[in-house]
Amino acid sequence: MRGGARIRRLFGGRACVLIANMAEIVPLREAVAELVRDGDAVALEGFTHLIPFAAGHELIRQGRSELELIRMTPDILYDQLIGVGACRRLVFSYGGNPGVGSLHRFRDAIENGWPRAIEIEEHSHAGMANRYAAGAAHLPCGLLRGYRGTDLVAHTRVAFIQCPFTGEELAVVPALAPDVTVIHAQEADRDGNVQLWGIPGVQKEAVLAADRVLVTVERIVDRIEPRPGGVLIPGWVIDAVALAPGGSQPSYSLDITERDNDFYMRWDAISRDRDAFTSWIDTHVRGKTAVA
Amino acid sequence: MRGGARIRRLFGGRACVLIANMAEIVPLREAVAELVRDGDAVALEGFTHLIPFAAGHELIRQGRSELELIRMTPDILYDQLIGVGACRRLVFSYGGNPGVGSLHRFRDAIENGWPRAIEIEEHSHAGMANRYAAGAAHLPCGLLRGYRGTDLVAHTRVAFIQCPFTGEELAVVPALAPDVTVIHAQEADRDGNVQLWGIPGVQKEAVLAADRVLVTVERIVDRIEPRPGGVLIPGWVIDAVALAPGGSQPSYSLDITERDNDFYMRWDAISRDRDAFTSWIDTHVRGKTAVA
Amino acid sequence: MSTAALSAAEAQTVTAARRLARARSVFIGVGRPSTAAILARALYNPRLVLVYESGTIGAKPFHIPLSIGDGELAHTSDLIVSVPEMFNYWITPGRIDVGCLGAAQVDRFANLNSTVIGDYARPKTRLPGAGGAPEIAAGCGEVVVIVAHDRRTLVQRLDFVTTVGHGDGAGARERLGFRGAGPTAVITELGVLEPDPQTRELRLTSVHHGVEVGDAVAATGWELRVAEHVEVIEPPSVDELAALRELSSR
Amino acid sequence: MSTAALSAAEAQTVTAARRLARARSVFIGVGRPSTAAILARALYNPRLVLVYESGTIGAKPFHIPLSIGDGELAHTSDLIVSVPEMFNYWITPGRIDVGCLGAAQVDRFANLNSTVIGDYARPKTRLPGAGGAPEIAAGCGEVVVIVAHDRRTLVQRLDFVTTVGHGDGAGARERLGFRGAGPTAVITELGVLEPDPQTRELRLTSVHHGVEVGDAVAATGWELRVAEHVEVIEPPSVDELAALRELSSR
Repeated sequence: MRGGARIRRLFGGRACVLIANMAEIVPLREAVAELVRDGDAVALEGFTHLIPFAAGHELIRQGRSELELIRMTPDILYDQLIGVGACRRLVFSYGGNPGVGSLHRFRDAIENGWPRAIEIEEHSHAGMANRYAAGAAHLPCGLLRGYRGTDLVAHTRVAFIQCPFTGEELAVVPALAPDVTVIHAQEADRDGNVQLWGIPGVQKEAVLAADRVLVTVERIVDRIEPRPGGVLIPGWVIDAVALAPGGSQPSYSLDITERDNDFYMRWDAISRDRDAFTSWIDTHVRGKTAVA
Repeated sequence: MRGGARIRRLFGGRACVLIANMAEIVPLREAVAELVRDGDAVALEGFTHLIPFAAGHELIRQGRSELELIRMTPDILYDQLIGVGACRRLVFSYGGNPGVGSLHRFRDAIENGWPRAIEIEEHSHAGMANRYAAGAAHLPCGLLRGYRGTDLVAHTRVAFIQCPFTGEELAVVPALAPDVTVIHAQEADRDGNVQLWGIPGVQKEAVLAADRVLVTVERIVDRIEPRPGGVLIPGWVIDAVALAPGGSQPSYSLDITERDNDFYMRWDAISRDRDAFTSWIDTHVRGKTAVA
Repeated sequence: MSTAALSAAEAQTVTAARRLARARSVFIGVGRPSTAAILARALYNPRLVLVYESGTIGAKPFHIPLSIGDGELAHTSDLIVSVPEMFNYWITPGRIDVGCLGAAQVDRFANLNSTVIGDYARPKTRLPGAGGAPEIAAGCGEVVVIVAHDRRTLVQRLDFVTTVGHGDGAGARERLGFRGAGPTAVITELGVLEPDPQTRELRLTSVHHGVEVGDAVAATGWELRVAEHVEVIEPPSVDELAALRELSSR
Repeated sequence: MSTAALSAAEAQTVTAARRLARARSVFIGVGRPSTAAILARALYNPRLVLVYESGTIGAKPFHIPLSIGDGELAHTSDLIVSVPEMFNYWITPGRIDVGCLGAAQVDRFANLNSTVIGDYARPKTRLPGAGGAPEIAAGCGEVVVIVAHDRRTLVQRLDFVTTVGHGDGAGARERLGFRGAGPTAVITELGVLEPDPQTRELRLTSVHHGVEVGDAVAATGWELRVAEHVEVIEPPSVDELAALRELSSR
């Protein structure tokens, strides 16, 4: 049960709303405060495109801690969350700065335990994608051809079963069920129905797998006009929508903002040094307030 | 390996084409003649919308026999194929005339063995959908929560496994891998790339699960403009595209033709009587030629 | 508005529609369930999300559709999904509040048969089969069954268990790992049967205006239990009936 | 066109591009594989379908993308699919002819490590991890590995088997149930290593113009076998080099 019923409980609102087939539109600060708790398993998804940086920065500003961070590609956003020590455990499949190289805060945490040691659970992309898909189906596990022969088997959560019809050995991965999923999209209407387009990644699955859902958007529109390649997510599976123009930068929102490739390259130097990193966070994250 | 390579072999064509990333556009008669053989397992899919009637009628005209017919909802099209005796075995999940009642030829075959007895294998919609999805993934089987407690278990192909992580018992269904899948779509470009929109059913999965693929289309366009809700299927996973305007009637092709609800109602009387049925087929199918 | 007398079917449809007054979403096939859901949306519950098996979520049909995949459903829906997505991401996980189902046979635990009358291998009547029913009944928040009230339909023993309602009674759904509450009402043209909270066996809990309890009991193929207080269902109001007839005439 | 001397990296990229002259589709990450594929499409194979992990199928980038999800890939692709669909419906079933992969370490059977240098629990260098590599290597028609040629990269023993190439040699892939042919070439800036048809162990089969066989052997961390006839790779033509440099300058 998501959407209306929950959000009324969380945010108050009208006294007697039995039917509330919509997500609440709330300021980002309030949405993060209500929906994300210390210790939660949180997935901020977006595959290169539409990464929810504004929401992630709000997590840092509000000092969320002990998070289990779930994401296929940790990217700069999780490098930042790891670097400030918000992460207790990381579940992922590719921890690099795309096209640039290492994620230095991710490496520093794993190699040197700075600012704290983190637990890791890593998968292949195919494994993570099927874990989200199983979560979206509320199945306990997902089936795929994968992992066999690799050292991942000894270091992660994967089991093998035999196909009852052919005898072939197949991999089974446990479903992902985040406490909260956060995604960024191009637009929502006033009922909290959401549309995103361009590279859709695993966002729909991450939303449907989660217990609570926050969507930040570039804009609120009166009426959603479905687009080619548009992924539509009805407001009744979302708890809160928050306006956050530019909220996926330095990632991008197709047709609205551009990927800031220069920043991805500059991040290498900023993140390489602990002090430079901390100073950047103080200035550019802690020193700012949430949009909208 | 589908698309180019195969189609060159099947239809001849230029002498030395090593790279042929496209489907061949051929007349429907020729496409059916080359791609569908007696005894094949054939899926003609389309969930209420975009049912490939023109191709099915061409199967009747060419006298294909001993077919294993696979389809979630047999609908009038399979009632016709069963009625002419082309079907040896039927795999399905709902054999009714939507909104009208029985499929009389389907019933007559099962209840009375007319014009021949047919083998049946039936599933739930969820089971069939997951069988196609497993086929599209080239997995041997698919996993779902279903079938438990029903008499289907004793009468169809389903097994149960325990989730290695939670112990929950889950249903496993064998993948579908038709020899040939036939679908109807609104349009293709000259390279055989296809777009359909509206209710997408299970067509994409049925195409990707099959060994050979034929797509009939309402029109050939110079360039496909992606549409909201458009499902794009690249020509290189298709063997042949055939022009068949109106080819989904009495079903429909959204935005181009309308569902002929009157015919669905009239079919009840036509199909109730063996002679009336045969006479209808002789006049309206055997007595006509393939479009285009 | 037509001034024809209220028919039993109309009373049945309005009763089903009222049942959807507070639902967020309803999964419907064609026929009376579809009519009831469209009526509920028009009269009591404008935000009711209509979900059809064909993949249309949030359809807003003006006409009663003949098939679950009519073009109007596609044109008016909030989103359209593939059949695998419909079952895997929407129905089975329990995202739909109410599933409306019909059947050829219903037993005292609201299990349903839509597969076959007679022996499976040599059927007297071959019915359409399962369709989406087993997973809809397992997954939806609750199930409302809409069927004819006669001894051919409400039977002592199903010829085939297509869809599990309450299995063999209390605890059966839990043992099978089902999520939803299962059938909460069987709505007929004579009244409403609801499962006993303890045993899960169906009891007659209300009758339509003008129907005798004894008529309903006599038209049931098993010894139908009757609730201590059988309510008489408020007959359709002038507005309800007008809306239903106007809708049916479109 | 720049008149700078041919670099080893340029020879490597052009060699990889030529390898794609007859492929129908190629799965690529960013960096040299992406440059090679874009070059192949421009020079030899206009119908080559470029598939990026982000979900873009049939992308036609004008610029070399920095990330696998750049907007230009989305805008120019034939279709864009979700990540689950990409792996389940396109990669694992073997619909892509060639998968191009990089790695931090490669062993003599073309197994790959992109996870960790040193001990897994206390790594010397933590690398990004598996990403799509294991399933790409298992599923694609064949795999082309593009890596640096030095003893740190071409190692006697991997610190971690992220991706299976030819496992422990002949028959390993078949025992694991893999579909594709596995790595058919390891392309370095010194030359090309290809698996021995019998043993599946990598052998040096060709060197770039101006590279001595002994240099390649010396730069390999295991006792590299050398084919009976080592070919010298045709150096990039004026047109190839001009196209590569023009592409890189965009």
